[in-house]
Amino acid sequence: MTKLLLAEFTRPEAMLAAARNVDQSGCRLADAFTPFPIEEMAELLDAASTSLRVYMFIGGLIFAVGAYATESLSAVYLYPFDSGGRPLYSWATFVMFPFAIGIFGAALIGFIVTMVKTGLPRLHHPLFSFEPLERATQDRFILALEPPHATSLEARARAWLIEAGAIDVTEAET
Amino acid sequence: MSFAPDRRDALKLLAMGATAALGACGPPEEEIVPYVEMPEGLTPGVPMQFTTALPLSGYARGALVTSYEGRPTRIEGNPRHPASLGACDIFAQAEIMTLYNPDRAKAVLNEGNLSSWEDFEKALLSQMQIERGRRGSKLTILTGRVTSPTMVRQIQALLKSFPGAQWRRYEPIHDDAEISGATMAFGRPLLPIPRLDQAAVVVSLDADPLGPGPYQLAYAYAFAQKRLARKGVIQFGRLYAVESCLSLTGANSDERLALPPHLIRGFIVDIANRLGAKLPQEALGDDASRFAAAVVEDLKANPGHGVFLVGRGQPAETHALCHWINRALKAPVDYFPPVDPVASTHVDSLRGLVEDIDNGRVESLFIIGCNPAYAAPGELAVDDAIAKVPFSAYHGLYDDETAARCKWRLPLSHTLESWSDLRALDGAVSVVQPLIRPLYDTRTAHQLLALMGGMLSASSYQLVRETLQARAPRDFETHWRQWLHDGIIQGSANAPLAPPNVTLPHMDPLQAPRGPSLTFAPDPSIWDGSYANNAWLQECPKPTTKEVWGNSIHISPSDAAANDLEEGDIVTLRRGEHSLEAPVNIVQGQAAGVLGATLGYGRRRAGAIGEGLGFDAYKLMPIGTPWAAHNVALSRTGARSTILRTQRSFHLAPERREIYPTVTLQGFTEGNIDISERRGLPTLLPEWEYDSYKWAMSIDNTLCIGCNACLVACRSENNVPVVGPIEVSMGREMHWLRVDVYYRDEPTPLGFQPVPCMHCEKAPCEPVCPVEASVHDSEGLNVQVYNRCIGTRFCQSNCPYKVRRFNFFGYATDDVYANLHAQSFDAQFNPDVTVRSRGVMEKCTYCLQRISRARRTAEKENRRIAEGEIVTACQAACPTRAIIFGDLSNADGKVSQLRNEPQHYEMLGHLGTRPRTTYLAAIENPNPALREKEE
Amino acid sequence: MAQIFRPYADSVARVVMIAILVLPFAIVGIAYGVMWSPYITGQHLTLEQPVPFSHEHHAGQLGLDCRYCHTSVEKAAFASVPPTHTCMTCHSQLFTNAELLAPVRKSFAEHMPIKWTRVNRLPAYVYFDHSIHIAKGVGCSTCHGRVDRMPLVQQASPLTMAWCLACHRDPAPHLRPREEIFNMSWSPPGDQEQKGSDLVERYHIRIDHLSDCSVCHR
Amino acid sequence: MSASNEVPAKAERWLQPPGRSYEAINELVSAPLLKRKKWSWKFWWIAFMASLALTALMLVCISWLFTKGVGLWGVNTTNVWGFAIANYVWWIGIGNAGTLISAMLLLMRQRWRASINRFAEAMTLFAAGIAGLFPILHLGRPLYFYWLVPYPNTMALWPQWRSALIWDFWAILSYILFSILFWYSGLIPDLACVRDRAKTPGARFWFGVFALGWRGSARHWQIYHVYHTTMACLGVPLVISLHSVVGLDFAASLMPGWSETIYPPYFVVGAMYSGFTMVIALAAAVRWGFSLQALITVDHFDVMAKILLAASIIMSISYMTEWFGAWYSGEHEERSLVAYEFRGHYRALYYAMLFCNCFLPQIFWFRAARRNIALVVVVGLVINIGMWLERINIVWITLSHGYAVSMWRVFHPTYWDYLLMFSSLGLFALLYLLLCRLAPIVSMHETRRLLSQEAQQ
Repeated sequence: MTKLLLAEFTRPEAMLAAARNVDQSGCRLADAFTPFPIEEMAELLDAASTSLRVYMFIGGLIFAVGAYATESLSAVYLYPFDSGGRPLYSWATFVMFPFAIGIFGAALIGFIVTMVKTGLPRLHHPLFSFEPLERATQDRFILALEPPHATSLEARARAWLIEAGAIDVTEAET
Repeated sequence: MSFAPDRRDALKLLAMGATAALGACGPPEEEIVPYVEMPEGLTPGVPMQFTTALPLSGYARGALVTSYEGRPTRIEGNPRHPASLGACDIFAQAEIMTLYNPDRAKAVLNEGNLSSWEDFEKALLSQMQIERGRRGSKLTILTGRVTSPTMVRQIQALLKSFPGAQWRRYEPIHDDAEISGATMAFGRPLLPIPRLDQAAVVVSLDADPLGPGPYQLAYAYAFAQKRLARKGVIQFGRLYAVESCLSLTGANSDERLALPPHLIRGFIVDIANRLGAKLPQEALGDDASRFAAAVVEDLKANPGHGVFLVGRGQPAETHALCHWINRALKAPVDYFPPVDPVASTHVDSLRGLVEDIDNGRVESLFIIGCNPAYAAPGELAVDDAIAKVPFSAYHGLYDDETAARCKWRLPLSHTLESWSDLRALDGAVSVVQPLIRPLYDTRTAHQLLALMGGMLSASSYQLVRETLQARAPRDFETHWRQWLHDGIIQGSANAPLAPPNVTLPHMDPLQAPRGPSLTFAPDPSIWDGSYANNAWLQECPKPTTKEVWGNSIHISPSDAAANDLEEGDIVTLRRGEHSLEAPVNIVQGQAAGVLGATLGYGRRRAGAIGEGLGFDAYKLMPIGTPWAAHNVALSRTGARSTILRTQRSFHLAPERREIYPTVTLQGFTEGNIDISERRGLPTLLPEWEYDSYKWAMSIDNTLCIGCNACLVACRSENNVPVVGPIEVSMGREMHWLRVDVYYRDEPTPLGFQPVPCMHCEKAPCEPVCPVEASVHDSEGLNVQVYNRCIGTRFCQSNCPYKVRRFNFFGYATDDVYANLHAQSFDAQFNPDVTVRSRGVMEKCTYCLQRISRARRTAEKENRRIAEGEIVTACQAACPTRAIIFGDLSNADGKVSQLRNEPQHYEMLGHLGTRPRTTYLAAIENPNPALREKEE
Repeated sequence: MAQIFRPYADSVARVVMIAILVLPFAIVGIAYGVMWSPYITGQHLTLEQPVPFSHEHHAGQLGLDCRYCHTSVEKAAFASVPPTHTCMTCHSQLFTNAELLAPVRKSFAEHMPIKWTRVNRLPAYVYFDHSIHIAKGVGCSTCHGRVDRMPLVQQASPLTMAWCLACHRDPAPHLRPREEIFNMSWSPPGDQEQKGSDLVERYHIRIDHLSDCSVCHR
Repeated sequence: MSASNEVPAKAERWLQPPGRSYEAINELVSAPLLKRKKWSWKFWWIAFMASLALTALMLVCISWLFTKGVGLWGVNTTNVWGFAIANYVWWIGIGNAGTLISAMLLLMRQRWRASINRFAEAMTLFAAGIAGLFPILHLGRPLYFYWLVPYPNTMALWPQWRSALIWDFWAILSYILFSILFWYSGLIPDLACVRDRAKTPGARFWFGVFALGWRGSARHWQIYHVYHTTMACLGVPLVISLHSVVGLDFAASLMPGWSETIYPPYFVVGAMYSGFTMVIALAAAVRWGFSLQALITVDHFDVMAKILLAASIIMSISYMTEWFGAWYSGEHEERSLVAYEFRGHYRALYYAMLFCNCFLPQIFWFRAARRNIALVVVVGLVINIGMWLERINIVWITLSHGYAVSMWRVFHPTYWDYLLMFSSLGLFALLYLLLCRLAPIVSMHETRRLLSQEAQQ
């Protein structure tokens, strides 16, 4: 069980400003919940770099190579046919299928990796129990902060957040 | 996947010795039905071949019939027979379709009610009793042309016991004028047969030796002997045609002149005068006399090698004059005594019958194997006359127009079910042997005639043997076997007579008709109408117009323009009180002022296939001049219909002539051959090694006369289904092999070109197939795997030759035109070829089943397939041997040699398809004298 | 805000997503298995016959040669099932009153054929020829199995195209000398590999031609 | 809506939601899904019943087709391809535009795409699905279409990889699957939004299931954003290759008029052209039907009309290149084919095509024309008809006037051809109407982002 403070903002700029200076509140930035992606927020969370594209590239490559191998293997070794006097192995006509299937492969692997990395599907999540999060998918920008342990410090942090523009600060547990 | 009915269904049927229906959609388990007792000499699944003879207008053409387990599937020509010489015309091949036709007369009918042979026998015996009492004075037998020695013997025996009886014979496509003309010239009826292989100059005046007819195959073969141009060997004649309507002979001529019938007479008179006849000159145009002058010039340059032919449409005196000219030219013509035993003319014979009936002189009428109620000049009103006869019996294959007018309708056995004998035009006798037991309760004409003579259970077999006994009094059995084996009785042909003396006929001046003339000709596809119910023939495109499933009035472009007619406009033709309505077809090469019609359509009772198609031209046929009605009134009705064709574009733009290049004989001899061919183009694709056989085909456009024998052969051999008129109107057909005809702006077509699959080495159809249904095999065949085909049709869309055919519907099995939903048709299928289902592509396979059979035989014997061992169906049927199939890897083989001929070309070779089917360009031999003046 | 889902929903969702991925492959795999199963191929199934003819008895115990009944097997595509007459050559003398043979006698007397159930069944578009296989050294038992041990004959091989092709591409392991064709108990010798390729040579078998579509389909 | 939610408006351009608030966008888009009672569904029902009837008709057409065979259509021995292939190319063209808009415009940083990309992607999906149906319906033996897939089988057979149809099959299949992923992944945050706005348990459950538990975490957004932009990058070559492959169906042959290197690019542009016209029509319909004037503005139509204008010029150049190529090749068959286009049996269709695709769109040189939504829609539809004519001309003209003179034949469509073509529009409309009621039709998270970006300008 981790205790979190959820600070609600109405404007992304305000939230970002608060997040940039979160050290002043004594809290540690845990996460943010926003209705659209805010790139700077990811940087602040140290989540900016991701290896997703590498996975997608490799996945696409595997699909494409697999397709190309299937073509070559079946056309040259498994059942070679004289098809209109064309060569058995003809890369020029073999590239279209791997290309298309490779792109699909990349998309599929990308989706799977996205799911794995985000932990989705996560239909039941502790945070869903907390009212403010409902609007994070609509129009609120919410900072999730790990508050300091001391109760007094926590109160100060709350105050700081309100001052930074949060319209409300609530507690949540994950 | 169902390719039903498959060959095993067929096996089952026949093993049971019956074509009675078996459950087609049976349980998933298959049955094996063996024989109870195996017939001697039979191996299941191995076809046997038997000889027989098939009649066309009474004359025999020898045939070799292929039979699987007692089930005839395929008819080819008998090489020993003088009227077939190994080839086979469309009518003979299509007899298979007639044999299994479900519309055939199957049972005895009395006044339209089901009866039996026993009832008929009773009625007949009492009727014959009456006739016997009056010595047969009111008994008449009407037949078509009878050449069967047995039948002649039987009829003559009947006439002996009924001295007052009459034998009438009427053949719709008759030779009255020829016979009368010969009688006029020689004082007796003689049958002239020109030796076309010895004629350097052939002049055909409205004659059509290359067209359909009982001696077409022999004429075409002889003609081909004078159409040979190879490196080092040139045997080439020149064919002139002067005719009103474009015939096959005209289409194959080197020089052609379109003239109305009366000017053709003028033309021959002009020729005769130029040869010294001193007849009163008749009117003739400038073009025609220039043509005549050129012809005479040519004839004089080739003494003893020029021959004149006159067609049945010309009057007797023209024929007589032709005989005079031929004698004057010392033409290579043989004169034979006529085979037809009846002396009177056909029209007179039939007219006599009608008069007899009208005068009450006929009370018992037997009509055997002919259909005069339909196929006779409308003026005679034969059908009404027949209906007046108190006791009439009709013995025929179908319940047709004549049957409907007779009291008794007796089902006739098909030739393939009968023992009989027949004679060819030259008199050669063949034994007709049955290939299958009668499918229905039918009897042969011999049995009926025997019945009339009082023999209740005569056997045709015995009757025929009795007749032929005289030909080999000693050791008959050995001879009999030999005759059956050979399909002909050697030495039975008549010997040609010594050239008789000839009289110059008296030529009355002829009055030119005022209105248009309507000429009649047998239909190139259904002959006189007797093949109207044959779907193969209905869908066989007429050679020069590619019409199917109907006929039309042919009209020249100038007449069409004058009457403001377009193709498909329906016109009314009126002659006296008779009239008919028909669509017009504008035909190049038709003489101005002449309308052309073919006979055989407008059948009123023919069966499900033949009825309701086209118009009945017999209605307007005059009695006096049966082949041309003069002063016909033509008027537009305003209605239109579509003329169904399998080819719609006939003109090759000059730059497209590479499809059908032509070379003049002069150019050929001088080595000046410009067929602007681009072949052997470089390719990025690697060469493919063919290390065994390399199958290939060569087609000589010069030799192809457009007779369609190959097309019907292919259909018969390869189970190619009929699609019917509705599908043709949609632009669909299934012929694996088509015969293209192209025209130029002259009255002569460029020529004919059979187009099967090209079996391209770099086949465009193959790489586009996503499932390998279209692939090459290691012998270079472009094969189509039906069971793998999913029907994308990409192959056909990418085929530059458009030779692939798609089963848009289940033509072979579900479609009504292919089989009339009758089980009996299933027996016609070649069990060695898959019957294709709906949704698959098919095409020419070079008769793969024959290649495979030969390959298996050769491999079992550890040898290579020999040159000439494989003959494709189209090749076998071709009367001129225009199609040659063989192995390219054999450098001495015929195909390889033909590929080295200078006029050899690849169709559309510039596409880099490397076709295995290649062509020899058509060589023409125009008369330079006529060409110079034109230029 | 309340939770919409219980915790286990996460597991369900993951399983469903994995299933969406795996299912297509599983279906193909299962279908492939089914296609090779006797249910589709008919292999090893015993079919009911009008007369329970025992090959085990006739071919095995009595030692009748295959060709005594299957007369055209060396000459034609069809091995041919014997006419009733062949049965009656012996059974007019032996077991003349046996109940089992009643259909045979009935067939002979009434001249109506016995309707056997087909055991080895190929589609109509496959043109198999017994005689060429025999000529090239393929023995009966290679495809039909030990018929001499079958009381009621069964289809011994799957008769799928892949099965045919396996031998057409590499016939050597399956060939035997022509003298051994009808020997039911023949089994490949130790040096079959060598002997087989010798036979390929001796019988002029053109392997490169054998997988052409046109060999079996036309 | 609290006033504090307002975003300061500066450079207004693409979006004008009331009060420029995120909530306004949410309300505009989600109301039809959640507040059904408040919404008038009369026109929706009329359209739904009409498209349902057409879909039923399509089922009848297909059932009868499977019962009787492709002979029902006007295809003949020479013109073995007909409506089915033209319909297929036309639908796949429409099916390409959605991805082009989403992906290409995203990469080109065309922000205005935010309000139209969602329904354009849905359009892609449905159109590609319907397009994929036609080649299968067109098969002689449609049951065996799966033989194009390399799967283990007892025949030991594989597909023939040189065939453009194989490339096509896989390109379409990959494209459809790719589009599903692309469209669905874009939908997830919006589904979460609708889930969170939903009041009824049913709506919360179903939107909840498909939202996969999305909660708008910035960490997720980061991964999601990378995935989505990468998908866009992949989408562009995929869509270009897809329509190039469709072009190769023709170009990889040797028939005159087909065997041309210009075909792949020319097909891609043609696809964009016809696809955009469909997007315009749908945009107008959605805008009107769901009162989304605030999100889909006249400016959108203006800019799309400009794209049409550009495309029409490229198409015209492509046509001219074809004519020039035919002349320059020196091949008489090619030249004869161009002559046949202008003088042959189908000349009326060819002239109509030139009018629709080349001449009429020139009206968009005028700003007033571009900003008249009705006019843009009508011209767009005419162009779409013109593009269908182009496809049928491509199929018919070459097949009717190929190398084999004796086999020249004209295509006569049957009423089954027409019925199937028109009823396929019904299926498309049906799917679309259903989508409108089941999923947000405009991408809320992207419009919110756009709104925020506009606010910062």
